[in-house]
Amino acid sequence: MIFSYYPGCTLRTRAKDLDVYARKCALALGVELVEPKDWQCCGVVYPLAGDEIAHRLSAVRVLQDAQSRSVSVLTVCSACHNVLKQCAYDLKNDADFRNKANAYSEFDIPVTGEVDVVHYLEMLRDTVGFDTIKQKVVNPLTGKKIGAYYGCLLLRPGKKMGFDDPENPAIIEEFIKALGAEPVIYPYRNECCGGYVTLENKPLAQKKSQTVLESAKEMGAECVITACPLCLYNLKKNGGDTLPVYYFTELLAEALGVK
Amino acid sequence: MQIEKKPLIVAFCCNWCSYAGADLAGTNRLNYPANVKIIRVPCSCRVNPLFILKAFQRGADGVIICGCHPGDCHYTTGNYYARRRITLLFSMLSYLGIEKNRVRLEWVSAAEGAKFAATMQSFAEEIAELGECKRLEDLRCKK
Amino acid sequence: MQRIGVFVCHCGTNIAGTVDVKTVAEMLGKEPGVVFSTDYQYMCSEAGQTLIQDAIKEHNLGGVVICSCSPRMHEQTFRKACAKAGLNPYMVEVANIREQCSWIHKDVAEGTEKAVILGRAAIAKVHLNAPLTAGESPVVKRALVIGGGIAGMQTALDIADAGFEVDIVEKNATIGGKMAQIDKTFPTLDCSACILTPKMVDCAQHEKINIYAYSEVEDVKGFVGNFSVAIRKKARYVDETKCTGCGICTEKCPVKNIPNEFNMGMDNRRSIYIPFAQAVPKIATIDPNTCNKLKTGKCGVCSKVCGAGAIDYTQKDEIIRREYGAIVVATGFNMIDMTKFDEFGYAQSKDVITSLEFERLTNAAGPTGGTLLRPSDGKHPHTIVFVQCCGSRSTTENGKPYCSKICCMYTAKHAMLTREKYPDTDVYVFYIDVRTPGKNFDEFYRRAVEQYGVHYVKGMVGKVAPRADGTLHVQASDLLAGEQLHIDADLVVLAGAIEPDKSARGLATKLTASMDTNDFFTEAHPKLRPVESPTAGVFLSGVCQGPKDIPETVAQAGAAASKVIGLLVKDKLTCNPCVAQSDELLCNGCSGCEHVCPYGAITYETKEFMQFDRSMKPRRVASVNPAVCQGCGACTVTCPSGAMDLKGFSNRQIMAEVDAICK
Amino acid sequence: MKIDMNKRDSVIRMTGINPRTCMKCGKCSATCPSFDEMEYHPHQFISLVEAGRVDELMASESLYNCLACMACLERCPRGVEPAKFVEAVRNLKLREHGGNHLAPEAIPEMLDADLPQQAIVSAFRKYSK
Repeated sequence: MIFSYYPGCTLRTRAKDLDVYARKCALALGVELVEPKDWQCCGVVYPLAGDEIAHRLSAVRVLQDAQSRSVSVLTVCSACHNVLKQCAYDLKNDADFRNKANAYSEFDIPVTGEVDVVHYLEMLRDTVGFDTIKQKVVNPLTGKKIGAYYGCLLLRPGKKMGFDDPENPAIIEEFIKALGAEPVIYPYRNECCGGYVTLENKPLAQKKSQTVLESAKEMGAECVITACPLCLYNLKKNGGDTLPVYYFTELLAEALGVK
Repeated sequence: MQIEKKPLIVAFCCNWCSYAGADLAGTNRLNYPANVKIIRVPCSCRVNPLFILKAFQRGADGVIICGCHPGDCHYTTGNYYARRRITLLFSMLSYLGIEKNRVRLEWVSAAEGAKFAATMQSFAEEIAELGECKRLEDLRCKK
Repeated sequence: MQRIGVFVCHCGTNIAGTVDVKTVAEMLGKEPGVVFSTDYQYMCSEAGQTLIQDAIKEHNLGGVVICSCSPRMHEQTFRKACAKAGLNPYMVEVANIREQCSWIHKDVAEGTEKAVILGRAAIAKVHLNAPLTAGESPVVKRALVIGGGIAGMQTALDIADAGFEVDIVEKNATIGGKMAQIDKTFPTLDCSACILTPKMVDCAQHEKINIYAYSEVEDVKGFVGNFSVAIRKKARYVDETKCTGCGICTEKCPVKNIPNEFNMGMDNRRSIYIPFAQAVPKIATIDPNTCNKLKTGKCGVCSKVCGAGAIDYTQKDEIIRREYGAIVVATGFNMIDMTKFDEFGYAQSKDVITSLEFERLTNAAGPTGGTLLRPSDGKHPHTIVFVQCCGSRSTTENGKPYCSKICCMYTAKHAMLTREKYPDTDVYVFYIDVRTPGKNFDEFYRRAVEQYGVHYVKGMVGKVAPRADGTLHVQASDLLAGEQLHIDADLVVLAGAIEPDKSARGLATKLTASMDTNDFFTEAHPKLRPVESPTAGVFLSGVCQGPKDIPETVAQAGAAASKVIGLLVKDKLTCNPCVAQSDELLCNGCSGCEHVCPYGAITYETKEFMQFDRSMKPRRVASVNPAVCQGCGACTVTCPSGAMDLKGFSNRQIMAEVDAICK
Repeated sequence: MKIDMNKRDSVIRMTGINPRTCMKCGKCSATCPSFDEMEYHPHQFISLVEAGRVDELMASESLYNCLACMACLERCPRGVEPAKFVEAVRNLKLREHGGNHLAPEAIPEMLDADLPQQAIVSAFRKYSK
C-alpha cells in the first residue's frame, strides 16, 4: 500500500519524533510512504469563515498533487490532518470553492476533491488493522496504563472529519490495546488543551492543559499520548509536571522494536 | 392591425391541495390575472402530458400544473409521478420548439392561498413576456 | 347530446358584484345542448334547490351545471338536491365563479367573460358525464389493533365494549407497553401499575378481545372493510395452553446473565423469563438467542422443572391469517440512543441514566425495590442533575427536530418525587423552555419549584465528566445569571428524545399508510381527522402519530375506537364511484398501471377474448378493484394503450374542458 | 449601543449560517472551555450578531480568547456553529485598517526553544491579516 506522506512543517523540526518513528513503523508494517515533491505548509488552521479562499489554497495544492497521482494523503500531525480533510470535504461539496480554487491555481488537472485524506491512526486501523499490529508487536507495553489525548483537531467537526465518534472516540484506545498496554478512558480526552493561546494567554493555556492531564492522572493514566505537536508542547510546557506526554508513534516504534 | 391577444393560461390543480389553495386565494381576495383558467383534477398525477400538448394545440400560451408538496400527496405518491412526467415533457417541448418556460410545475398546499396567487401572477407575467405560442396550433381548426 | 340546465348563482353580491350574472346566464343559454338557463340569488338555499329540482322535471334535464361557489363548498348539496329530483348525482358539475372569479377580479367585464368561459368548460364536461353508481362492499365485523401498550389496550377495550371482536397483536411477550415500566403518572402522581394492570386484566378477560402476544404483523392485504392480515406468532418454546405462569422455570434456568429489558438492563433475567409479575398473558418465554438447549442441545432444566410439561423446544413460528374490517396502529415509541450524545457521558458512566431508567430505579418492582440508588455503587445520590431536551429539538444528524412533549412534565415529576422522598438531595433541572400546557400541568411544575425547592436553571449542560471518585462533573450554563456552572453530581438523568418504534416504518409500507420524515404516521387531516390515516380503514392511536402523554393517548385511543366502531356498525360501505376503469379490449397487459398504483387496487387476470376468426384466445388484462381504488388517476397516464380511464375525470372530459377554455 | 446591519450581513455571509436558527439553549456556553475568560460568551455572539451589535463584539478581547476548539460547533443542537461567528467577527476586526492583533515584532520574545512553528503560523493566521 502506497500513501502520499505529507509530514508538514513541524514534523521536520520540533516534532521529529513524530515523523521519524512514523516512517520507521510504516516500514516495519509494510506501508510505503512517498513524500510529495516540494511540499509546502498546509495552512495550519482551517479558516472557519467561508470567504477565506486563499488560506485554503496551500492545502488544495497538496490534495491536487495526491489526486493527480491517484493516492491517498497520509498525515500524522493533527493540525495538518484537520486542514487537509476539511479542505478535501469543501472541494468535494462546495462547488463555489472548487471553482475559485481552480481559478486561482493553474493546475494541469483540475482539483475535484476526489482524494482521501487518511490519518496515520486511520491507516493503522483500516489498512493495516490493529490485529496485525498486535501480532507484530515484539515489546508489548504490558501493564502500562496510557491515556489517549485526542484534543480537538482529530475529531471536530465530526461531520467533516468522520474520524471517530467525536464524543466517545475509541481509535487510540484500540491502538493502545494493540500495543499490549491498558487504555485509560478519561473525560477530558476530547477537550481543548488551550494550545492556540499559549503565546498570548499563558494562564488560560495552563489551566486547560492541567485540567486535561489531571483528569487523565486521576483516572489512573501513567502517561498520555497524542498526535499533535502543539498539544504535546502545550501539555508538557503548561500542564505542570503532572504526567509525561509522548507521541503515539514513539510508543508504536517501541512496541514494534524499531525505536 | 391585429389586436394584441391576452395570453391564455390553463392551470391544472389537484383537488386536495392546489384547488383548495386557489379557493383560499379567492377567500382572501388575492388578485391574479383573469386569463388563468383552472381545471380541477383529482391529483397532479392525473395530468396526462397529452392534455398539455392538447392545450397548446388549441391555443393556450402557458400551462401550469399545481399539486401537493412532495410528501404531502393525498394519494401518497401521485405528485412524484407528476414531477417525473413533467420533467420528461420538458425535453419533448424543446424538441417541439416550445419554450420550456411555458410549462411549469408548482407545489401549492391548501394553506398557501398567497403562494397560489403569487405563482399565477408570476407565471402570467412570464408567459406575457414570451408572447403568443403558435407552434402547435392545429391549422385544420383555423377558420 | 344531453339536455342541460344552467343555474347561475348571485351569492348575494358575492358573485353578482363583479360578474354580470344575467349576461352569464344568457350567454350560456346559447351553448349547444343547453335547454334551460337562469340565475337566482342563492342557489344553495331551499328555494334555489327547489328551482333546480323543478327545472329538472319540467325540462327533462339530463345534466346540470351550477355556476356558483367552489365545488368543495356545495357540490354535495347540489348533487343531493338533483338526486331527489331523479337525476343521477354525477350528472352535476359546478363552475367555480366565486372563489376563482368574482372574488379575485375587480373588473365586471373581465369577470363576466371569465365566468362564461368557466361555465362553458363545465357544460362541455357534463356532455360527457355518465351516470355513476357508487358500489358497495361488505364489512368484516372485527378490528385489529397493532400494539398492546396503553393506546392499543384502550382502543381494543372501547371497540370490544361496543360489541365487536378485537385482536391485539403485540410484539413483546406481554402487553402493557411503556406505561408498565413507569412508576408514577403526572400530574396526579397515581401509581402507573395500579391504573394499568386492571386494564391489562380486562383485556385478557374480555370475551371479545383476543391477544396475540409475542407476535408481529407479517403482511396486509385487502382494503377498508375487508383486510386480510397474516400474523406471525413467534415461537415461545412454551405451550401457551399448558403454562400456568408459576415461574419456577425462570428461577431454575442456569443462564442468569441476560440484561433484563423490562428494567432497562439494570438487572438480569434468565434465558426463560416472564417480563414482570403482572404480565398478560402470564406465560414464560424462552429467549432463543441465549438458551443453551436451543443453541447447543445441552440443558433442558426448564423442561425438567416444569410441572405442567409446557416446555416445547420444537415449537415453530406460526402464521395465522385473519380477516378484519378495520386496523388500528398503536405501535408506540422508544427513547433514542443516548450513546450518540456522549458529551453527556451516557456510555462512559453507569450513573448517567435515561429517564426511563430513572423510572425503574424508583419503581417498587424495579431493580432496587424502589429505593433510589446509584447504579454504579448502590449509594444514595445526594446531587442529581436532570438534563432536558437531550436530542429533542435538534436538527443534527442524531437528534430529532421535534419537541418530545412529555419530558418537561415527567422531569418535574422525577424532581418532585426525589425531593419528597429524599429531602437531603439537591436537584437541578436544566431546561431550554419549560413546556407545560395541559390541565394542572403548569401548577404541577410550579409546585416542584416553589414547594419542593427543585433548582430549575435556564440553560443547557455542555459536558458531563465522570471523576475517579465516582462523582460526575457537570459543566452547564446558567443563562439568566450569565454564568457557567460546575456541579459535582452523583447522578445525571437525561430526558432523551422519543422516536416512533422502529417497526413502524415497515408496518406503514405493509398498510400503505403514509408517514412523515420522522416516521410518525400521518393523519388524514391534521385538525379535522386526527385519528384516521389517509388510507381508508387504517386508524391511529397513541405516539405512533406524534408525541403525546398518557391522558392524550387515552383520549386519542378512544377517538380511534369510536371511528372504528362507526365503520364496523355499517353492513356495507359505499365506495367512491370516481374510480379507474380498464377497457379490457385495449389493455395490452403491460403491468404499468399495477406498478404505479399506490393502493394495490389493480390486479391482472387472464381472460378469453374472441379473435377475428372467432376463436378464443387467453390474454392478460388489468382489472381495477373499485373498492380499493381511491381515484388518483396515476394509472391512466401510465397506460400506454389508453385502456385505463378515470370515471368522472375521463380523458375525454378533461380534453373537453381544455377545448372549451381555449376556444 | 450601535446597530450596524451591514456588519451583521457580512458576518452572516462569512459564516453562511442564519443566526435565527439558534434556539437559545446555551449549550455552546455550557461547553465552552474558555467561558470564564470571555466577556461575551458564545451564545451572546449569536444574539448580538443577530441584533446587529457587531461593534461591541469587535471591541472585545473575547475574540482572542476563543480556543477554536470547535466544541460549541460540534455540540450545538441546531447547527448554528458559534465558533464560526467568533472567527467571522474577528476577521471583520482584523480586516479593518490597523486591526491586526499580532505584530511580527512581538514574536521573538514569545519564542522558546521547543515551541512548534505551528503555534506561530497559526497565531499569524488567526490574529493578523
